[in-house]
Amino acid sequence: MIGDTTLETKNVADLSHLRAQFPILSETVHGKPLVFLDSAASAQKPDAVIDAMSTMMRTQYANIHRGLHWMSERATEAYEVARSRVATLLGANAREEIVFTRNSTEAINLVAYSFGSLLKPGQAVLISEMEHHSNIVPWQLLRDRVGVELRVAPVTDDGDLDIEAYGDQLSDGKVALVAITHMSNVLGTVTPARRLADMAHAAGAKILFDGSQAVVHRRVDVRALDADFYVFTGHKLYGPSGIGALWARRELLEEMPPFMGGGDMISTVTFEHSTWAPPPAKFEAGTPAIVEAVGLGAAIDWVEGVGFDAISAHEAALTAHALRVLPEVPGLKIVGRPADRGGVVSFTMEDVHPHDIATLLDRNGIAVRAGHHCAEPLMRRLGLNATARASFGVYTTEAEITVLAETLARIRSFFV
Amino acid sequence: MIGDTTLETKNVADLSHLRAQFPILSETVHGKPLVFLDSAASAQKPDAVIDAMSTMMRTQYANIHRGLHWMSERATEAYEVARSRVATLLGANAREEIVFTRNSTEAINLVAYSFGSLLKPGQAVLISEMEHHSNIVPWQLLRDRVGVELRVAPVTDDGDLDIEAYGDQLSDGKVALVAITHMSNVLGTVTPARRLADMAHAAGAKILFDGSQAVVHRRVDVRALDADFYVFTGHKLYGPSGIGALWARRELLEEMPPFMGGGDMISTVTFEHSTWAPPPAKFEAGTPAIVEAVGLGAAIDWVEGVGFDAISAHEAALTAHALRVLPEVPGLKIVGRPADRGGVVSFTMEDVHPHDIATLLDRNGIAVRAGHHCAEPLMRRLGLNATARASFGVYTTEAEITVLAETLARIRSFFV
Amino acid sequence: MDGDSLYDTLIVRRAREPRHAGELADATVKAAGNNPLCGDRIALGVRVDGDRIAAARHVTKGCAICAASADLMAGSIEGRTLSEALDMAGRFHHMLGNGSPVELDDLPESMAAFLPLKTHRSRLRCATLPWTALEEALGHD
Amino acid sequence: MDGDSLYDTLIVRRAREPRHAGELADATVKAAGNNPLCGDRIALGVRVDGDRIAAARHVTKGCAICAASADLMAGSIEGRTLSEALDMAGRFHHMLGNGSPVELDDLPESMAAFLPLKTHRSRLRCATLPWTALEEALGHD
Ligand SMILES: Cc1ncc(COP(=O)(O)O)c(C=O)c1O
Ligand SMILES: Cc1ncc(COP(=O)(O)O)c(C=O)c1O
Repeated sequence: MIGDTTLETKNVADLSHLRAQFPILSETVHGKPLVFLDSAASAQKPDAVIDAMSTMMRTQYANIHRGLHWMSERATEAYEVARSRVATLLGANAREEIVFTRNSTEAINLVAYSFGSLLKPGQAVLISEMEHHSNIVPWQLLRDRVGVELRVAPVTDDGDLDIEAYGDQLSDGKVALVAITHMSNVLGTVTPARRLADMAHAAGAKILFDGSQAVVHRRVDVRALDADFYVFTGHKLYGPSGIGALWARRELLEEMPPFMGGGDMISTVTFEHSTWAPPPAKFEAGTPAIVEAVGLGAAIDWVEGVGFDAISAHEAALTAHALRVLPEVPGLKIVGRPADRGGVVSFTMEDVHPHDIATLLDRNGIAVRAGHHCAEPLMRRLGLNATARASFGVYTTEAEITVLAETLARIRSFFV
Repeated sequence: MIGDTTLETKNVADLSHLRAQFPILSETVHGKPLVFLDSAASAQKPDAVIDAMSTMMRTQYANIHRGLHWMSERATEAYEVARSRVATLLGANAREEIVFTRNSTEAINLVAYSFGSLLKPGQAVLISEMEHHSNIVPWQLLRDRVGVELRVAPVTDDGDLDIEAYGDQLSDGKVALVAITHMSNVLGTVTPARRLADMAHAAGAKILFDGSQAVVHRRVDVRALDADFYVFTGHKLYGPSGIGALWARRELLEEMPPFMGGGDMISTVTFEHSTWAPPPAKFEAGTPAIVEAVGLGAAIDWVEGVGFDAISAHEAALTAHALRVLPEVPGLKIVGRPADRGGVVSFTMEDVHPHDIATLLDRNGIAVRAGHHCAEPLMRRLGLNATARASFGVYTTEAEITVLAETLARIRSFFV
Repeated sequence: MDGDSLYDTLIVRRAREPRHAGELADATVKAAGNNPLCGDRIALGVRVDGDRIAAARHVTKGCAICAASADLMAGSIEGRTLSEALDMAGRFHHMLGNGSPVELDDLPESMAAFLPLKTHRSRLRCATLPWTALEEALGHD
Repeated sequence: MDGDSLYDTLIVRRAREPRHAGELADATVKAAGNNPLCGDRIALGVRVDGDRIAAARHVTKGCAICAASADLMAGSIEGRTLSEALDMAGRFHHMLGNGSPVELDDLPESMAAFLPLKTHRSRLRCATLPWTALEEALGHD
C-alpha cells in the first residue's frame, strides 16, 4: 500500500492542493507552523464543509419538517439529502436506517437506552478491553439500570482482540449484544469485524460497531460486515462538531422504543398516550442539528471526492513511515503491534512523561494528544498511565512525521 | 411600550442596519422578497454568529478538554467562555450550573431521565395543557418507566394558565416536579413564572421552565424567577442549530445521576465501576457541539448588544400592530387573548384551511407556520386542527406585518 | 392571485363547491385516508359494478388541495374500470413524483392543476391522499 | 530547546534529581494529591514543630512539572511558619491565576519558572497539585 498509490507520492502537488483546502493548516502556533497530528481526537475542516454551513445559514435556513414555506422545504430537503449521503457512505439499504445524533457517544447511549430496555436480567452485553469510555460507560449504566451482565473480551499483548476469549464469552448464548470498536483510538488496531459479527450472530447476539475511528480511514460497508448497529461521529470525518449518526437495521429501529420524547418523533399526542413516527424520525426528537447535518453531508462528499482508496493508501504509507522513524528516537517505544492497523500511533518515551512530551511538542507547533485517551481500562491492561499519540489525517505529510521524530529526539536529549 | 421606545420607531435606520446583519433577509422566494415570519420555529442568524463559527473552524479548531496543545486549549477556552455567556444570560450563580445540550428537547429529556430516576411511584409530575410536545412526551416516557403520575393543569378560554386549577393540582403535595412553559409557542402566552414557582415550592415541588420561546423575547433571570431548572434552545435565539442549554441549581446537578455515559463525563473508569466528574461535565458525555456552543456565545453577545429592553419593546410594538391589523382581515380570528404575551400570533381564517394560508403566503414570499405547532393537546383544547402562526424576530418590521395582513385579505377574497 | 397557478380557480372552486361530495349509501367499497401531520381526513365510498366503478363519493375535511383532489378524483374515476382507475392513481403519483416529465395523456387535463406541487413537496400528500385511499379501497376489494 | 522557557533547566533538573524526595518517617502531617485526568500523584509528608515546618518531603509520580513543583515547594517551605507557607501557596496560585501581574517578591525566584504555564492552562494543575496538597495537609492540621 506504500509507495506510488499514496496521495502524496502519486502527486505531491495533490497533497498541497488538498492541504490548501484546510485554512487552519496555514496557522502558526507559538511562532511555528502548525503540525496537526491530533486528527483522531477531531479532524480539521475543509473549506467545503465550512462553506456549506455558512451558505446554508446565509441563504437557505429555516427549521425543517412541518414547515410549509420555501425556506423550510429547502432546509428539509438539504437535511434529508445529508441523511442519504450517510446511508451511501455506510452502504446502508435505505436512508431511513440512518438516525442523526450529536456524536458517537449519543448514538451508543441511544442504543443502550432503547435497545437496552428490551434486555432482561440473565442476558449479557459483551464489550472489549480496548473500548473508548463511550463504549463502556453506557453499558455500565445499562447494567445498573436493567441488571444485565457486562462482559469484557481481553486484548492480547500485541493489542489485538483475543479472538478465542471472545468466542468463549459468547459460548453460553447469554450475550444479547456485542458492542465493540471497529478501530482502536489508542492502538490503531482494526478489528476483524466480519468475523466478529459472524461469531456474534452464531451465538444469537446482535453486534454494534463503534466506527468512530474506522469510518475515517477505510470504506465501511455495513452489509458486507453484516453489522446490526454502526455508529460514527462527524467531527472526526472532517465534518462539523455536534453531528454523528447511528445506522441500524430497519427491523431493529422499528422494534426499539423511542429514546427521547419531543417534537417530530410523534405520530399523535394525547396526554394519555402518544404514538410514534416511523424511524428514523422516532429517534430524532426536537430540532436536530440541521446545519451540522448538511455540513456532514458536505464532508462526506468531500471525502468521497478524495476517495477511500487514496485515503487508506495515504494513511498506510504515513503509518509505515511513522513506524519506521519513531522507533529510531532514543527511548521511544511504540505501544501495540496489532495485525491490522490504521493511522494512529501511541508511544511512550523513557524518562519523559507523555504530558511533558505533548507540551514540549506543542511549543514546537506540533499537536499530539497525551493521556489515557478515554480508554483507562486499556491503559491499565497495558500497565500505563498515559501515552502520547500521533494520529494522521488526509492532510498529514511524511515530512510532518519526520519533524515529529526529530523533535522527539531533541526533547529526549533535553531530559537525560 | 409601543411608540418611541421601539427599535423601529426610535430610529428606522437602526432596524435596516440590524437587518443588514442577517444575510438571508435579502433573499427572494418565488421572486418576492423574503418576509420571514417564522422566527418562533427557528430564528435567522446574524453575520456575527456565522462568522464566529467559520472563524473558529478556519483558525482555532480542535477537540476540547484533555488536549494539551494550543489549538485544544484555545478551543476549550472558547467553549467555556460560551458557557459563561449562557450563565450570564440566565442570571445563573455559576457557569458550572450550565449544561450544554442539543436543544430544549434534549435538556428536558435529560431532566426526565436523570432527575426523573430519583422519583417514585406515588409522586407526580405536573405539566400544563399548553405545552409543546417536547415538554409532554418526555414525561409520558418517564411515567411509563417509573410509574409516576402525569398531571395536567388546564388553560382558560383566553389561553392563560388556570391558576386556581394549577393550585388544586399541587394541593395534595404529591407533585415532585412542575414542568411548564415560560411562553407558549402557539398563543404567545407568557406564564406568571415567579408565582408558579412560589406555588410549586410551597407544595414541595421543584419547577422546570421551558424557556424556548421566553428567552428570546425577554430578559430571564432564573434567580428572580426562583426556578429550579430552566431550558432553552440556541437556534431560536439567533444562534446555531445543534446547541441548547439546561440550567439547574448546583445542588440538583450534584444529586442527579448522569444521563449519558462516555468520554469527558467520568472521573475514573474501571469495568466494575466508574465515578463521575463534577457537573456540568457529568452531563456532557462525548465530544460536544464545540463550534455551535461558540456560535451560541456569539449569538448571546449579539442579542445583549441589541439589548433586551429594545428587543421586548420592539416585539411588543410589532405584536400590538399585528393585533390591530390582522383582525381587520375578513374572516380572520386571532387564537387566544392571554393577559401577558410575546411576539407570536396564531390565527385562523374562515373558509381557508391554515395549510392553504401558509402555502399561498409562501407563494408571496411570506413564511409563516401552519399546523399543530407540536402542541396537539392544546389544539384539541381549542377545538382546532391547526392554526396559522406568524412570529416575530428582532429583524421583523411593522411593514412586513402590514404586508401579511394585506396578503391574507387577498387570499381570503380568492376563496369566498 | 399574484400569478398563482397552484390555487388554480379549478382547485378553489372544487374545494368550495364539490360535485362528488357526500356519503354513498350503496357503496360496495369504503376507505379512509388520514394525514396526521395536518389533520386532513377523507372518507371514500365507491360502488363497484362488475369491473367498473359505477359511482364514487367522498367526505373530505381538510385543505383545499386535498378537497379538490378528492372531488376531481371521484369525478374522473366514475365509469372507469378498476384497472383503469388504478392506472390513473399510478399516473397521478408519478406526475407529482421526482421522476421525468410526464405525459398527462391518460389523466384528465384538470389534474395538471396540481403540477405546481412539485415545488411544494410538503403539500404533496394533500393531493395524493385521496388516490392513496382509492388504491387501498380497491386493493382491499 | 527552541527557546523554551517553560522547561527551564531548573524544572527538568529538579524533576530528574529531586532534592526533597522520599518518605518523611516522622511526619506529623500527610496529604495526597491526585489528578485523575493525567495520573499525577503526590504523597506529601510534613513535620511541624510548633508553628514552623521543620521538614517536608514528597513522593511524586507524574510529569516533570508536577515533580519539579513538588520538589521546589518542599525546599521552599522548610523553615517557614505555617502561615508563611500557606501564604506562599496562595501566592503561587495567584501567580498562575487569571489575575493581574504578580509581584513574585515573596515567592522564591525559582517559582518564576512556572510562569509560562499561564499560556498552557491544561497543565496548570500539574504545578499547583503539590500546593493544593499542602493546603489540605495544613488545613487538616
Ligand atoms: C415552547 C417550546 N418548547 C420546546 C421547543 C423545542 O425546541 P427544540 O426543538 O429546539 O428542542 C420549542 C420549539 O420548537 C418550543 O417552542
Ligand atoms: C473509538 C472511539 N469511540 C468513541 C469516540 C467518541 O466520539 P464522540 O466523542 O464524538 O462521541 C471516540 C472519539 O473520541 C473514539 O475514538
